[in-house]
Amino acid sequence: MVQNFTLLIPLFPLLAFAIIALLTRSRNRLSAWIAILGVILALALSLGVFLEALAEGAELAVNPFYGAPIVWYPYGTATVNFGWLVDPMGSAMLFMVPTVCLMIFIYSVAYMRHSHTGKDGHTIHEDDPRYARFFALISLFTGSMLLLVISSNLLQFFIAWEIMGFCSYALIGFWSFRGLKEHHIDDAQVGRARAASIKAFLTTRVGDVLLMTGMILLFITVGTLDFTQMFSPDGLNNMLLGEPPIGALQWPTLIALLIFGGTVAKSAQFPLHIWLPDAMEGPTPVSALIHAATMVSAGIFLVIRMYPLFVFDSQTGGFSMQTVALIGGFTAIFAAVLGLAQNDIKRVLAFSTVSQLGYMLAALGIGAFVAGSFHLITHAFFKALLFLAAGAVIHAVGTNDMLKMGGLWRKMPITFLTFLIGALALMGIFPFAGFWSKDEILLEALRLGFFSESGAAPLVQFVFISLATAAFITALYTGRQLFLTFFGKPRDQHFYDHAHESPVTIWVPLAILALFTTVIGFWNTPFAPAFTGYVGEAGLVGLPVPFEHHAFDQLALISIFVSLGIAFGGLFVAYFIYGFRPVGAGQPDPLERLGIIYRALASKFWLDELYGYKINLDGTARAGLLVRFVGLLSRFSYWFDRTIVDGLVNLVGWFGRIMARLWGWFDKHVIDAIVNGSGSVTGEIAGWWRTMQTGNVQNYALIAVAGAMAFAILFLLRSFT
Amino acid sequence: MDIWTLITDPFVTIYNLLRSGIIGLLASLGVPPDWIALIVFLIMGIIVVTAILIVAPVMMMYMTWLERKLVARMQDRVGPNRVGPFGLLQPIADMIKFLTKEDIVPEGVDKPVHLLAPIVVVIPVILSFSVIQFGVGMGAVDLNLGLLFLLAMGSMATIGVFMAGFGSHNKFAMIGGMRAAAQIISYEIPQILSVVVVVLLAGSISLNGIIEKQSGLFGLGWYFFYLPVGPIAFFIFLLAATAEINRVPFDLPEAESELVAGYHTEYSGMKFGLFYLAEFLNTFIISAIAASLFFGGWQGPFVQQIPALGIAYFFGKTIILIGIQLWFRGSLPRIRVDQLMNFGWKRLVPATLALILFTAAFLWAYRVLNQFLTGLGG
Amino acid sequence: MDLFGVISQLVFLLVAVLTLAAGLATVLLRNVFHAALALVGTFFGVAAIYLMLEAEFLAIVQILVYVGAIAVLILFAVMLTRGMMQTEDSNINSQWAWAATAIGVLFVGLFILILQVPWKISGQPVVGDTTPALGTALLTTYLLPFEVVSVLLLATLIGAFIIARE
Amino acid sequence: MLERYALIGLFAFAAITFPILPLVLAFLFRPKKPTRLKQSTYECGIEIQNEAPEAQSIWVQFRVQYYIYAILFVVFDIEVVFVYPWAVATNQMSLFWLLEMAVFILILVGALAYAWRKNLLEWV
Amino acid sequence: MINDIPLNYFLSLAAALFCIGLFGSLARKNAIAVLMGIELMLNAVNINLVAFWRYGSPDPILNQAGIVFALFVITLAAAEAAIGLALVIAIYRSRDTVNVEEINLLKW
Repeated sequence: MVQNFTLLIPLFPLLAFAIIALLTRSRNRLSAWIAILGVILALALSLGVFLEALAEGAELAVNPFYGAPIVWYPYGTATVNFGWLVDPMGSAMLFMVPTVCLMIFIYSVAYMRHSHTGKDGHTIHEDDPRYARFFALISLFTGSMLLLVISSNLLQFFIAWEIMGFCSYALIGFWSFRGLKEHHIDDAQVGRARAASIKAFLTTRVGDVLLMTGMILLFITVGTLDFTQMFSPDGLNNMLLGEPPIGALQWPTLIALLIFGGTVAKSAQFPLHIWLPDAMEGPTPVSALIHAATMVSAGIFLVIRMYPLFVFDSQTGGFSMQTVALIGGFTAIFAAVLGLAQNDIKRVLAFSTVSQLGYMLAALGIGAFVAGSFHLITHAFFKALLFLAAGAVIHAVGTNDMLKMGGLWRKMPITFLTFLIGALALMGIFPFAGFWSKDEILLEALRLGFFSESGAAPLVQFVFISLATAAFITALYTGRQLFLTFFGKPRDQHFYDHAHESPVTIWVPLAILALFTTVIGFWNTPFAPAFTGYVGEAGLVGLPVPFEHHAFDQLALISIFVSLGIAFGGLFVAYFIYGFRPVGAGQPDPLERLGIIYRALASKFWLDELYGYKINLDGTARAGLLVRFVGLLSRFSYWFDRTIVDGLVNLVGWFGRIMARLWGWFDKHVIDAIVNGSGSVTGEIAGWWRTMQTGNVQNYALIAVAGAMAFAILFLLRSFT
Repeated sequence: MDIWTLITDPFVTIYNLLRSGIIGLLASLGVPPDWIALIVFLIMGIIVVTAILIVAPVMMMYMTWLERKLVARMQDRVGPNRVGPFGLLQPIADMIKFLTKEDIVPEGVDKPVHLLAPIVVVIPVILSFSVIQFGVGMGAVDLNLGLLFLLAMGSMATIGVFMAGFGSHNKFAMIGGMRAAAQIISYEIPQILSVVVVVLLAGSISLNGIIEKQSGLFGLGWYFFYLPVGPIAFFIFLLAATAEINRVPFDLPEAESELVAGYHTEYSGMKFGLFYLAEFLNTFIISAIAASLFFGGWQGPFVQQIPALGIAYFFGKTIILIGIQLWFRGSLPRIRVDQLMNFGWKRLVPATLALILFTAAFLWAYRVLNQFLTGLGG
Repeated sequence: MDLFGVISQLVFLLVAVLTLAAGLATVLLRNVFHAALALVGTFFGVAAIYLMLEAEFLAIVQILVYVGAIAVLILFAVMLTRGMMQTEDSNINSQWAWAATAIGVLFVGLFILILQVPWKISGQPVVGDTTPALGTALLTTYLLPFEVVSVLLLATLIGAFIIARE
Repeated sequence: MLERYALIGLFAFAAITFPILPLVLAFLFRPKKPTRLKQSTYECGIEIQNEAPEAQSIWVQFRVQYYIYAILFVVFDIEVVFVYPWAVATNQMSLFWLLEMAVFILILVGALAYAWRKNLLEWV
Repeated sequence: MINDIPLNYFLSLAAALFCIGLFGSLARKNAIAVLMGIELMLNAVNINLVAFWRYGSPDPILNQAGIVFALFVITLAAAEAAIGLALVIAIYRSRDTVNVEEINLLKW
């Protein structure tokens, strides 16, 4: 009966946060161990719940582990309760999140120790000055992520969501100020971190407002925020009762779109993806934890949780799922293309994350629920692996710029190997995790788009083409990254000499994650679809219709070869450009020959300049055109006020003066008298009124008593009549 | 009603005889029953009150005598020996002197406050007598909350001291009054808390209830012998109570060397006599409380057979405790004001709080053990 | 009404008149020290009222806390701020007439309200020692407030210290 | 219950008259010869500086330390009010009973410790 | 007693005491006197609580709500007095007055 303790899972990391923040923040190592202990305890409990959930099997989907014992506040006849809800997908998240977190925590113990060269030439190792704070914050983050996963109602979900948003903000801006003794960051980094944290926070805020609006509307129309009650047939049908809000737009569509707005911001989908690349200014474990594995996937998880609403909407003729598919498909290819032209090793991965999240949403949008969910799980593992490995490289080399690396595989074989596994998984090459999940999505898109019994669906066809192209580009940029970083000759001898193999606490988590990346895909192969059976066989809470599942057929075989072909094609092109003839020291990227296209890609299609917030390498930042346009608008209004309006006033004054001269005596003694008179009357009245504010407490109290007296008189009058 | 009862328990017997006599008389006169109840209540009440109000000043007068004699002996002097045998009539002479002294009211005093202060000081002391159990069945009232009542009366003393200090229009009186008030409130806490230990042991706040619980074999049932909490609680109580009534060695408010006579600097004649009376009666009251709480009050050998012995036991114990306090007075120097406050708040209060928790834990453990052993037997 | 009823009512009226007189004195006496003493008198009156309501524990607590502690606190405060005490020309501020009028009407309203409402009387006589029942109530039903009291006292202490400290 | 307090009431009446009686007696017996010198405020033989009776001649500015002790006293006095019902509620005696009061007392000991730590208990 | 004195007596007494206290807190100049008025009001409230407990509760021994509430009110009154008087003393030290009419920094 481990399930009854589900609510305790987030408690351990939160407790660790409290202990570190309140008690042990001056003890670095102790804080780290407390944080790790918190995650280990959460992991143990999560695994217990996970195993119990596995034992339940697919039935769990319709009868999830559910309990809402903590009454938070009552309203009317009902109450808002805190509780837990674990369905198959939730249990898979419960397996994935603490595992990845634990690895990242262990990794951070060494990662947050920086080395620099002292005055006497020796290498000095010392902890980051905010070491304990780092662990406190990631503990808080982990706790809230776990709370989000097990939430039994949307409000609880939203609370956890917001805490994560705060953690993300605080951790992106982790280096946004610089102590005297900090050698590992410079002022440019400080400026970038500061701007990036604000950018991330404000951008996601847009989505949060949408999500909150959706939540409020949901509460108004359905009358509850509890998932199990909300998705009961009555609950969803309640939404159709009211008058449609805007024209043909139905309530479910509007609410689903608003909630999806939260996802767009949190999971960095077009057009709100702009914050994620800049969020790479945070420490690498943060990028791995928050911006690859968990927080951004929380957005996807929101769609998964609210999936019955989306399905209900499309059944009643809404277009929310199509929107999801469209945005997901577009983002997948859009971000992949952008990833091509980045030189920062982490930014490539950031765009890759955006692109992969687009994959998941596209899958969910076309109805391939299981494929999208599975990709969420596998992606978390291999993307965390990639980030951590990239972080190990950065930590060893001391720069983010791939053009300054090269040939590193000799220096860091273990890191190279794990990065290679992650990269192959990302490209979708057999037998690593990404292959199975990505193939599944492509297969579903192919099947639904071209071979559906209900006829061809142009949108799904677009999604398929977009995703297939994105897969090709993914392989291309991943190959580029691989070749630039690890192969060829060192392009900067200084950095190359500085490089060294990582300490054991860094490579052991890498190895474990690599192991997971290798094996996790076999949970759901087309031949033995265990995950599909577990997650999809019985549908969802409130949607007890099994997801369509096809046995292994010819189409699946074709799809495997197609996706493998695409991946190898991309890898081959990458080899042709970067591996065959390695980029030498000081040489520009071969892609620069594309000219304007390259510059468009490198500057991310100037979207930051258009409506975002452009953060330069030197730490300065500049608002985008749209933002500046608003600024200009207000400046124009100011100017308008000063010149036109004031001018008019002045004109009137001038006119009045002329008039006064014309009328002379009469004017002075009549018009002015009236003006002065009204002014002084106003002054008199104001002077009288303001004495009400005597500042004397007893006066105020007397007025309160006079109010009570008025009631007494009222009462007397009523009782005597 | 036999002669044996009259001999062994004279006061209660006489009281009951009187009561039944009056009831019979009134009933034969044809007075309605509720009037009878009222009249009997009034008459018996007045008798009891008068008896106690006669005993109390006499006690006080002979306590002054005892003090002078004892302290004199301790200091190798003789003490009063001119008025009557062994100076036994000295207190009466003192009283006459008080009555005939001129009452000097300095100018500038707050007259009503100055006049009321000694009265206010005396009232709670007298009221305290109403719940003291002098012997078997010989208390004026046995309240359910007798002990708490006594403590409440004790806490009223501060008001009188304040009035005396404020009303006197004198710096020394003012400082003495403020100091006395600060000292009283500082030591009231440990006093009240140390009593809680006894309440915990007895499970009752009624004085009679507490005394009856101590009916062990020849005094071994006294709470003083409840090791280790009993003696500690007793000593804390004795210290705190001594300090609360401003007796030596805690008589800082009337430290002659710095404050002349404290808050009664400007009092003379009978008003001063009242302060004097209150101080001695207070000594008696706290000794009586200590005797009741820790030494079994009227409990003693053969008290069940001969209830009259209870009075002797009670007064004997009380007088011994008074003697201890006089012994303090004869031998201890006065302590400094900062020592006084530090000792109260930093030592006594934490100690009593710990003692209460320890006693509670002890009782709980005892109960658990008891249940366990009973379970073994059954 | 029998004899004891009459006596009860007489005693009640006596106590009530004394209490109200002391209360009025508290409010009207010019000297704050005297007013504080009158306040003590009021506290005694209220304690007597509690006794008539057969709440003996509360009556004694009233004396112990109000007379023994709060009154002392007030007296200390009076002493500490005594420098200003005798220089006042009047103890009543300028709005007293308004206040008296408003309060008078309020009282009349309350009084009529009290007389008009048909109060439901269902009390049983209180016999025996009720303090253990009170302790039980504090330890069971009112456990949380009971513990919160200690926190409140802690907060009071720290707050008052910080405000009053020199 | 009330008849006991009726007797207390009687006692209170007596207690009020008891100190008044000797005062009245003394009023009858004692001489009354006030002089200016006799009635002056006692100042250890030093002349009073300010002759006006209503003046601030006896005015002493007391330190706030007195008030600090008074607050401590009030707080602990109220604690006592809650301790007594607890102490007699022996039918509740259990580990819970014990721990509740332990928590209650420990929080107040925290208050005392605060005062101690901040040197508020020092009579300077 | 419960048969001899009607509940109205106690309620009227409490109302009168409350009004007196209210007057004190509204009309006195001395801040300490204002606080004393508030204490009177709290006392009046307590009388009401206990009276309703005594007359309204079907089992006043078992149901100690009135007493408990009165105890809590006393506690709060003490806390209020301690803090309030501390404020008065602090103001006295900084502004050398306890006259409420002169403590009007929030004027206009």
